[in-house]
Amino acid sequence: MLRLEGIRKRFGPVEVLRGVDLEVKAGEIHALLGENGAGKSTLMKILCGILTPTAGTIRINGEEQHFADYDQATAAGIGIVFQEFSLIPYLTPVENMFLAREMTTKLGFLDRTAMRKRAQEILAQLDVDLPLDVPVRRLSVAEQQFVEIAKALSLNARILVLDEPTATLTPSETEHLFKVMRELRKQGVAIIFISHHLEEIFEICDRITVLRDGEFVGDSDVADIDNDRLVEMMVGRRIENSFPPKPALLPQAKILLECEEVQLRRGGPISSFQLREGEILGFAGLVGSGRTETALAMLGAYPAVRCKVKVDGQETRFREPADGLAHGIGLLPENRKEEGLITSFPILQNISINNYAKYRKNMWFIDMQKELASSEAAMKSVRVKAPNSHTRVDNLSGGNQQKVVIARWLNHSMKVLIFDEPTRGIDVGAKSEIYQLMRDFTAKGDAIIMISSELPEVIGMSDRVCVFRSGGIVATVEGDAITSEGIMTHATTGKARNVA
Amino acid sequence: QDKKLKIGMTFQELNNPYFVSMQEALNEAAKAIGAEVIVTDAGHDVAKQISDVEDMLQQGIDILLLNPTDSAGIESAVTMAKEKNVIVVAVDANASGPVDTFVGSKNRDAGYQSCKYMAEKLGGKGEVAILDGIPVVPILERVEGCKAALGENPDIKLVTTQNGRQDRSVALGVVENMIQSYPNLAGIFSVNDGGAMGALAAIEGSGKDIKLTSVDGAPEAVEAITKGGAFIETTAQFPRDQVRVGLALALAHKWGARVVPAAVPIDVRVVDSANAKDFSW
Amino acid sequence: MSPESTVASPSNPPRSVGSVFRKIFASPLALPLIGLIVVSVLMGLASDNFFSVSNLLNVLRQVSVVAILAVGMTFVILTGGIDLSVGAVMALAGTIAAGLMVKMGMPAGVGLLAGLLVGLGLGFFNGVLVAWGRMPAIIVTLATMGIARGLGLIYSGGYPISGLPSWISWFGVGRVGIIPVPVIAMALIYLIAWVLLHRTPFGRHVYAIGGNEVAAKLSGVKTERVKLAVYVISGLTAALAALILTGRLMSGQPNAGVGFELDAIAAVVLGGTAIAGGRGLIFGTLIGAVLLGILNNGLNLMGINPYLQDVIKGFIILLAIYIGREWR
Amino acid sequence: MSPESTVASPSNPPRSVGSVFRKIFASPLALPLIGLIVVSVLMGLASDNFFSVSNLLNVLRQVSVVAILAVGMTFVILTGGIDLSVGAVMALAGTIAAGLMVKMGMPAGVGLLAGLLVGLGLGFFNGVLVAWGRMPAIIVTLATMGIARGLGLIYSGGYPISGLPSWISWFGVGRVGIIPVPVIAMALIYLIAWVLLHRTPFGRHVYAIGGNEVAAKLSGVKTERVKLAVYVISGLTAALAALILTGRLMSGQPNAGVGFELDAIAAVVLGGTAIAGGRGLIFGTLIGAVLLGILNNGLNLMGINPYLQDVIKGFIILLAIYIGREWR
Ligand SMILES: Nc1ncnc2c1ncn2[C@@H]1O[C@H](COP(=O)(O)OP(=O)(O)OP(=O)(O)O)[C@@H](O)[C@H]1O
Ligand SMILES: Nc1ncnc2c1ncn2[C@@H]1O[C@H](COP(=O)(O)OP(=O)(O)OP(=O)(O)O)[C@@H](O)[C@H]1O
Ligand SMILES: O[C@H]1[C@H](O)[C@H](O)OC[C@H]1O
Ligand SMILES: [Mg+2]
Ligand SMILES: [Mg+2]
Repeated sequence: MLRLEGIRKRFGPVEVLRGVDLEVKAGEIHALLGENGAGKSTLMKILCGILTPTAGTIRINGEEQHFADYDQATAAGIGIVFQEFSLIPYLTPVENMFLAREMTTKLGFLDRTAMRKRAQEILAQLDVDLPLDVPVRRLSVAEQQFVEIAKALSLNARILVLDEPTATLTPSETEHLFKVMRELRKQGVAIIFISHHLEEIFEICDRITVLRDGEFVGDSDVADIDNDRLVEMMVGRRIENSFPPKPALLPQAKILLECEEVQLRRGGPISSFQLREGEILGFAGLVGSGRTETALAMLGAYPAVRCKVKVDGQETRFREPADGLAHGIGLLPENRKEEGLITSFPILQNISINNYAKYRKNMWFIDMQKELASSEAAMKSVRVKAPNSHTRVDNLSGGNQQKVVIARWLNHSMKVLIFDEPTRGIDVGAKSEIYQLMRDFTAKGDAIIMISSELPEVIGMSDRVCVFRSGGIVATVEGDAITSEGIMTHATTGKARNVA
Repeated sequence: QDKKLKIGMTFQELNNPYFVSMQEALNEAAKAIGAEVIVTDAGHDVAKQISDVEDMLQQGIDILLLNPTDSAGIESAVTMAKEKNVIVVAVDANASGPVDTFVGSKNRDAGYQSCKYMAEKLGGKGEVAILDGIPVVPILERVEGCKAALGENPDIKLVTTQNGRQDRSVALGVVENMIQSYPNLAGIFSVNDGGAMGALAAIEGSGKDIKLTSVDGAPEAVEAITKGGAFIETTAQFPRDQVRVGLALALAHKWGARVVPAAVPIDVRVVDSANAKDFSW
Repeated sequence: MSPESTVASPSNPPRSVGSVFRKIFASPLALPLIGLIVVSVLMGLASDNFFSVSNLLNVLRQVSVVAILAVGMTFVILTGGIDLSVGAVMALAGTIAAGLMVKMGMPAGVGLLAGLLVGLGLGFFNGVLVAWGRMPAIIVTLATMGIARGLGLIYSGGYPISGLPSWISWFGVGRVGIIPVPVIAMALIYLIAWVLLHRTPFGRHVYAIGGNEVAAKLSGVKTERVKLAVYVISGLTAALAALILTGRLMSGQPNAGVGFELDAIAAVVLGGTAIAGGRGLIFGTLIGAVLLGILNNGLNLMGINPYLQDVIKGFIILLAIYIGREWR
Repeated sequence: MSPESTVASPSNPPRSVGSVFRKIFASPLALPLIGLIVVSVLMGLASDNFFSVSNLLNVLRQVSVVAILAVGMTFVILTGGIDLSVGAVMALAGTIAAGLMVKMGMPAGVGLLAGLLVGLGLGFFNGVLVAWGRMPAIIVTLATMGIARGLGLIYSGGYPISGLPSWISWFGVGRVGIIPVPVIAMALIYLIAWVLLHRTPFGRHVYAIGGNEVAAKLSGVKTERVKLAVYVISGLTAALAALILTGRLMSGQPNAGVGFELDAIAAVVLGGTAIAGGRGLIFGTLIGAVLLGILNNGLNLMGINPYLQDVIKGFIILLAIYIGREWR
């Protein structure tokens, strides 16, 4: 049905796609795999007419296509859910779904009832229930994700591209998405699915295509391949057991950070937790359960009703993240592009931005040599894939952007790091590197709070886990009690609003 | 009749000693007769001036003293005032429409005398420039008068006319550039003292010998003339007297007089180093 | 409706007075409206004349010119742009219209049409440069402001152009019943703007561009065309404002409306529209414009020293914005 | 160094003339600079006086006031804000300084200090409202503009305040060697600004806030303080500009500098700073300010009708921005 042949793409002097082939059949879920920066998103943008290839052909049902823009691609039956969200924050789900394709009455006015009805139908077909009259920025990430999918489907797309849709979903939401994908497959839709979660590939996909450094590595039926072989194709080497061993926690470990009571919303639950020297404390729970908000509240970046924090036994009040920084507490935010990166800065300055105390010169000035050396070291330690440290971050692939923000914090001497979804969008190879970096960090006696929606990660990395539900901690589990069943039971006993 | 007399006066601007002293004279006069005064400042915006008049009419003024920022544009306000039987006296500049009386300087004379004075001091020859202002009738008349006086001297050449918007800082830059482009400039006539003070700063900054004349008789100008230097003359107007006469005529209307003059031209007077010490508004 | 109110009335009862009230309160119009009411009450207490019908109509008439300019400005700001040229475009449109009638002796209709074309033309010029030229709106429209002022002065030679047919004054001072014509024009223009913004695809696209231009473009919104259209609309409303102003001034004034662009922007922002675009309501702008008008009128009625008026006005604007900042 | 230039000279040869040239060309300053050169050459061809040393110094001296205002404006715009109050703050600072010396008979030093404090104070006021009050900069500074103008008029009663000690004129018309004092002051202020922006953490934070305020905040930048600081700097440069203007006018003028905020913004944008913040160079602003000054001066020297000057200036600004739009 869809055939891409010899696609090449050059950005200035850098060639990021070097002759990639991809063939997808109708009614097939086709995984597109590769490391961060391998060129997956670029390839999909070419397919959708957003980028023009330097060379190569696109054929749909045998016919060669030249899309001048996204409109022409959608007209040819292609729909895409981008890696970066592309909704209008202040418009409602219905308005977003029909943007630029509004239904109108004969007089040219909006037919709002018709659009609403159609939106409800599409959402019902997806078995998703979400408020239709609220601006999408008020919806959870998962809800926004479903709005995007509904929007792509409202076009009657025959080829649907999903660029890392599951990165921001919890397991149950992912399951729900898969149900929808299977339904679409039954209807003959061809789906191109991008994900760094390899287990998902085996669960849902029929075929795979692997890219590495912009080159086509190979394709295969999922049935003919196993996990190790897949990883090898992607990374070019074997990856060891991805989680580093958990060191034994000292029984006498000092409490670095104690959150005595935090209440996010008026009338909401009140929680408390402690963070000990050398540990990784997992925050698990469904999307929207309040993990991010709790972390932000501690740093004074979210207006909680109340929030009492003790650092090293001293009661401390953080009015803003800068106070946290001063006390050695740093945050890796969950949305790297919106909350993490200064997109107008090169990698170098993104890493050094909050760290000038380290490169002072003559009291007030920046020691630029030191800045360069230390930031480049940090950049290398997380293996950012970029020409050099002067590269602008907005041209980096999603995963590499995440690494830049991680490098920012590793470049510091922090006592506590709060990592919100640290491996979201990170490829398998880099993931294990990040896990190792986290363990190296805690080995020095420092501690990490890791907010994660990936259960395996929570289980594999956490020394203890706080499970969140509707805005508060409902249980804290430790040691052998950290099991997926245990966590899920705590996290889901109660109603999840967005997913049936 | 126990109702207090209400006088409204709207000024084209209140950031000029000329109009501020007019306002002071008005306040004194009104106090003497026990009248209430409402004052507004149009800031050279006709639309605002119309609104200001409308608001005064809402307050039930009996007399409107009008110093229009634009003679034609203010007509609808005059009409509206007359519909409400308010007496309208234009001061300093005339307005279109059914104005009862206009009190203002002999502006053509003022321009004529300033430029005649300058021509004499220049010995009847040399390059001169005019620093123009906001295009309202009195200003236009001054320029006209000036050109007439210059025209009587065949060896005087008017090399440029530029607009300093009667504003000291604008005039400063404009005159600096004039001096650059006309290195032989010998004299400048400014349509009023606001612009003249900027021109003076530019002349002094250039260190050149350029003679400056102007119109108004503002305290600063008079002081500069007393000191001697580039500023040699200003043809004085009498703002306080304008408003006193204007108010008197308005009262005459109010009391039922029928032969009040429709226009009262007020004389102007040359102020130079000889008499500057003794002059003030 | 916000999620909060959904929670507050889970069973969705038939609309009671309370729920209507709650809905108004939850609307972004609530805060500008409260500001308007508070200021009006203050003015009413301070001055007996304030609440007379004649004075209220007077205020609305005075407000009409800026309020109409602010309609176009709302469209532009909603897309995340800005139009500093509106005052100058208005002046030029009025000057050309008057000039054609008076200096060239053309029929009044031709003059008025020419005025509209001037507005459309300069709006088009701005729009093309912003949308396809990708130039920053603030500087494009600043340049257009200079160009329009210059052209007006050249055309008129610096003199106001008077001597218009007397019926032109109907646009500025006429009445239908007791309602002044400018007020009726203003009301109509706001209605049309509301329909455009909230009942047509075009309006959606205006909001979408301000919300996230890249996403809008990716969704297939013809962003350049929409941006062109908002500047054209702004030029058009400037020309309509010129018509009313010309009726009020009975002359073409190349120097009219200096600084009106700032008043229009203030009205838009006071009305709750986000300066970054994407959010805001056209009737908020109307409220903002009226609020500014009431301030001018009320301070005049109270007989406050004109110098002090600027200061008080500044503080009241700050207060109004401060109160309204939360839901922005 | 931009990535392109790295790639263009992969072996990193010793700096040749060519590579320096290439580096200049790749810098964002290149385009404003080209614009400046082109316009200067045109002016030089059209007018013999243009390239005289005395005229060039004249241009620089004229430019100095707006150029200094534009320094503070650059800081503000880099954070994504805007400061419409600079002209009014400058006027108020000058008026108060002059008033204290003349009307109150205080020593000149006290007057000058008071002027600086006025600038700092109003900058602080703007900064607090924008940073902690979370109010839109455009409306806050618009209100401050009105307040400052009003206060100036109240304080002066509408009379310009003259009679300053004569040495004050040194700030406006003095010279060191042949270089006018305002030009020296301007040069110093630009140098300091450059150091602040490019050699201190504060400068990085200014750029970071303009680039992505949320990210800057979450990474521990004290965004409120930085924002406060840029408005304070803007108030300070307005006060310094006031000093020079007072020296030039030898009086305090509450109405001086009307519209200068727009000139300052134009200089910043012409100099290549993105109006949305995050990107731009302080020396670009200087080039922008000089470009504007040359336009004014050159068109005057050519004896072009002042009305036509506005039009020509508008088109040249558009052209300059159009040429420079690519790397924005
Ligand atoms: N506009 C651009 N200019 C220059 N380089 C670019 C641009 N867009 C992408 N690249 C580069 O192209 C490469 C491929 O990026 P792409 O986003 O396709 O990766 P990806 O496979 O989707 O990675 P991820 O899994 O991290 O999302 C990266 O090295 C990236 O830096
Ligand atoms: N302004 C808002 N108004 C209403 N609801 C909001 C608002 N902001 C956030 N929410 C909701 O509050 C919840 C916030 O959850 P938070 O981001 O803390 O959850 P989380 O457990 O970290 O999940 P995630 O994986 O999404 O980060 C979400 O359900 C979101 O929809
Ligand atoms: O007569 C006055 C004139 O109309 C003007 O506006 O400035 C002050 C005076 O010269
Ligand atoms: Mg990608
Ligand atoms: Mg979260």
